[in-house]
Amino acid sequence: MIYLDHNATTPLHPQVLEAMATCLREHWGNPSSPHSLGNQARLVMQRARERIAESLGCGPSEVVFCSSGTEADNLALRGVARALRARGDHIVTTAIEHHAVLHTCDALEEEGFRITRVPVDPQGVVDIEALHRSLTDQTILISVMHANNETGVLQPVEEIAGMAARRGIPFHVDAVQTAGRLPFRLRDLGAGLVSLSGHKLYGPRGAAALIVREGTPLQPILTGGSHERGLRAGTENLAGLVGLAKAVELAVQDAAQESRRLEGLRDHLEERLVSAIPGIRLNGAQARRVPNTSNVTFPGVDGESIILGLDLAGICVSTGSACSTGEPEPSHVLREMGLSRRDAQGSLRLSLGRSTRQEDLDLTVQALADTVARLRRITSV
Amino acid sequence: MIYLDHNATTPLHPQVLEAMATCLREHWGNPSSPHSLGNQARLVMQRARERIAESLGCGPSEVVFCSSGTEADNLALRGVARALRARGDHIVTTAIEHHAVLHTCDALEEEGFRITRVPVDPQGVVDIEALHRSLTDQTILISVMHANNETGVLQPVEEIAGMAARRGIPFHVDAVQTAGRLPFRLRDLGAGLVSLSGHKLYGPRGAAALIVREGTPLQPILTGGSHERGLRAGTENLAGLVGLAKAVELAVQDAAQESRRLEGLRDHLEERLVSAIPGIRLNGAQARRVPNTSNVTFPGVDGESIILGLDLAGICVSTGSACSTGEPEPSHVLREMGLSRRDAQGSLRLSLGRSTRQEDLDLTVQALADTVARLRRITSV
Amino acid sequence: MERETKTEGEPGHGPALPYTKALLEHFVNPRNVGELSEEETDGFGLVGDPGCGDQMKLWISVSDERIQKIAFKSFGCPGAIATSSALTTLAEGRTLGEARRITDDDVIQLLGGIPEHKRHCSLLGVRALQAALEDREKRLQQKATRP
Amino acid sequence: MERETKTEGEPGHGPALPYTKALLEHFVNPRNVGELSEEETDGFGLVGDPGCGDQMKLWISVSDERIQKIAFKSFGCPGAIATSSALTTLAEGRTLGEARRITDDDVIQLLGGIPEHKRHCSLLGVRALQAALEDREKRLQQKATRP
Ligand SMILES: Cc1ncc(COP(=O)(O)O)c(C=O)c1O
Ligand SMILES: Cc1ncc(COP(=O)(O)O)c(C=O)c1O
Repeated sequence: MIYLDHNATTPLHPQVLEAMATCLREHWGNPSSPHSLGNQARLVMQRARERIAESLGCGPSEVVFCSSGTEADNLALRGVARALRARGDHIVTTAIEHHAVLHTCDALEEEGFRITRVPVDPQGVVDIEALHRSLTDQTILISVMHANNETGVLQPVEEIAGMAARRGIPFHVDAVQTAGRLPFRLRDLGAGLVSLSGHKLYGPRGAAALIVREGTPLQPILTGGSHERGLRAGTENLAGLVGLAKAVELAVQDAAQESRRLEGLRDHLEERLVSAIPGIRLNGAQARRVPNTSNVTFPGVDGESIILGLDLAGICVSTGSACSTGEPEPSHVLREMGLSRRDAQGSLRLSLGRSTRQEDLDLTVQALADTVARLRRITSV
Repeated sequence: MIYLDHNATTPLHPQVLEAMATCLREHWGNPSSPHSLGNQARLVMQRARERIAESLGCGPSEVVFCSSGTEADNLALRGVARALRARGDHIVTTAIEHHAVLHTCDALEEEGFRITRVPVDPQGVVDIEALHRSLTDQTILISVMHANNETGVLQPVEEIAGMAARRGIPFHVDAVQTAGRLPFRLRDLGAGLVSLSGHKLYGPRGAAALIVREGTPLQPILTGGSHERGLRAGTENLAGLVGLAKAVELAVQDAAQESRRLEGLRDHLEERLVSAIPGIRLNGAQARRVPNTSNVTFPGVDGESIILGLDLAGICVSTGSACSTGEPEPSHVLREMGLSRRDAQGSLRLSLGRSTRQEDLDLTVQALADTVARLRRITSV
Repeated sequence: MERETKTEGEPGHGPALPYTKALLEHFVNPRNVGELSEEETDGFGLVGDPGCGDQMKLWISVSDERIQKIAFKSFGCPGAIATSSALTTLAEGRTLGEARRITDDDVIQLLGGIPEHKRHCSLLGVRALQAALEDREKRLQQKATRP
Repeated sequence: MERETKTEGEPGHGPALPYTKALLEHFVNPRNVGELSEEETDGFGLVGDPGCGDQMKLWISVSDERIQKIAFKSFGCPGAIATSSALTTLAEGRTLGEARRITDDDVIQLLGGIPEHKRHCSLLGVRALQAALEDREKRLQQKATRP
């Protein structure tokens, strides 16, 4: 199997699995229990927290463990909204965020918050001038993703962080697609809140984190015991957290080298695609991007049919857009970049990862060329 | 090591670990991905859902996967509160719920809901008359735990379910301490919402479920993708869910037999304790209880010191009450049953489980007698 | 229920596609793809919203009250391609009366089932066929009223 | 920081207690537990809230301006027992001036550290000692003013 859907999820790194299995077997105490088994679990948890903090460049007490990137995003948005409700009611985000952010903004809108969804340019980069203009003294939060999950396009978060800091507005960065992939330090992002998710970086699902820099106002969204300094109740998924820590550590170690390797492969893939299949378009390719992601439009054919064609050849790719109950919806990200509904439906995301070799990509280009040619003979448009 | 803290957490059943490891290695696709790896993951998830539904006696689509019992409780309370806000603002619960329920009620109170916390009698059983009297036409939710985690005392949920049904009020049962332990079918509880948590029944942490019977109004608290029929967003922790399903299945299979065995052991333990240590009191022992739990007051000595004394003898027990940042707080449950602060602080929970043998209990009684005698020589009261 | 239909053990793809063997076969080798020439065409149907990408064109050639030739094109998902192809095999060689009675259930049955969320695709082909049959009626009437 | 202090590899208990060896030793074998008889007692201190279970009683016997005998009782958590015991060993045999200068840091140092959330326990012992010393002063004054 050739797997080119690493932005959707990644396989566990063998060392992560090993660390988790050890934890499940030996350190199964409840970190809140007042006996040695519990203490041991608490120490293991503390070490996991420290490892993540060291790898990312923040303090251990700034790591708030969650169950998914989605929960981290919800905690950031709902948590700041509730904490600062008295100060203002305005939240600024972009039109191309992940649904974990966008749908949470919708929910907050229903609760009475005002949301600005800043548009992007045709390359999928947020309009930073428009974002700047949208800020008011009622703005209590800015939330912008680091890299878009469908196009890989990087957003100017450092610049926005400066803007936010000058006005004292908390800034949330959804770094689910970049943590452990790009060699950055949290400090350089300049954000008060940063989301990351284990299963995007060869770690476990069910383990994620929201980094909450000291001084950032936040209310919990899950209440109960006083876990995670009162910011996230619930008995901790210790094996998951140990796996997350190991995965983050491994990913950050390799990030610089692996991102160079993937960039080379991605560029090779795109060159080959453009020359093998006439009429295709690369989305966001003029912008700064994460090195592993290609988003390609094949005009006149349906993305889902391409996916099935490749699947039958043993190649896993996806559109990258939300597929609710099976039926893929045309990507809101591509639509915001100006693509027609039909072109959005005729687009694919190819996301490379650790297992990707050049031969895989050459085989993929061949399979894509065949499938697209076949579908073009069928198409009615 | 003798482990008598099964109400805090349980070790993984070896078959659960095996099922999880297989899933982590082979079925690591994202259930939302539109290719075979994703489809496979979706099928595995569907099978897990069906297994849980079969074991508990509900429909597969009524199982909403969550990350912890705490999250399940939060979803039930906040979810119904939000769904029915227009209909009323009154929520009824008991004074002895887990903090996952009580602190969530506190949070809802701050949002403007009115909360009634029904008291319990000296045996720790909710005052059902008082509960009945508290219901108004503004009541939108009743939440009562099935068994208390500190005393094991069972609450008359079936009766309350009848009351709730007659008035058309959604009823939530926190069954975290009874699911897979008592041989009951969900249908018999009569609740619209039931919480359970993997790590209390030899399953994984990070995996839990809220059972949402058809027709129960509920808003999600985590928004994003349309996972779990739109009731709980976030990429699913598949290995956790597979482990949860396996654990529920195994637990339910054994529940009748194991609960008889544990009841015998618990009665043996209590007899021995009473005869070995003068002056102790068994809390809630006159009430119907889950068979694995004993709550004992040792007047005049501090529970934490007993715990350490036992710990040094290789025996793990706990007070069972929340221990926030290390410092155990006197149990709100025992206080509500009428115990003085000092007696509450001098109380221990012994919770038995699959690994418990009679010899362990005899050793524990001996160690307890020694420790308590030693502490009584030190005590100032 | 039909979503669980899978093609376990098929060579060349994963074990858990949500499609039946028969559906995959029609997807990979769709029958009657193409257009009919203007002379051949007795009826033409166009359904779906081209803007939505959910579109199908269908041509029929009729003689002796039977569909002698049928062809389709589709900008469509796997479900649309396979159900359209299946529909054409059901319609080919049939009398017009028989063709009118073809339902989406016939198509689904031929394919051995179809995922729940793809059921609407099977309607698309049936609707295109009915549109083509109506178009033929109209053409005949126009011919009849022309001097 | 001190919470990480552990007693790895100690026989008879798990590897991860949040207490130092020295603290555990004082918990298991507390020194100077008990009461002094009325005749022996020159000063008595009672601190803490008995209702809260956070209580300590401390007796001293003084001669030649030195603490000759000291005894305590405590309804207390492990921290309270160990720090009280440690305190009595620090105070025993000391001049009154030396005893007055004993701080909770001295106690913590003797125990090799104490978990953050148990720091207040160490204060309890020191406060009980100061109370006993004050009590002695009062008794002396009362004796002096009595004819
Ligand atoms: C940018 C982005 N944010 C948030 C999420 C949600 O994370 P999770 O899948 O862990 O819920 C994802 C992945 O699906 C993502 O790509
Ligand atoms: C009765 C009860 N409800 C809820 C919970 C919370 O569940 P979890 O530990 O999975 O967050 C617990 C356990 O801690 C419990 O005993």
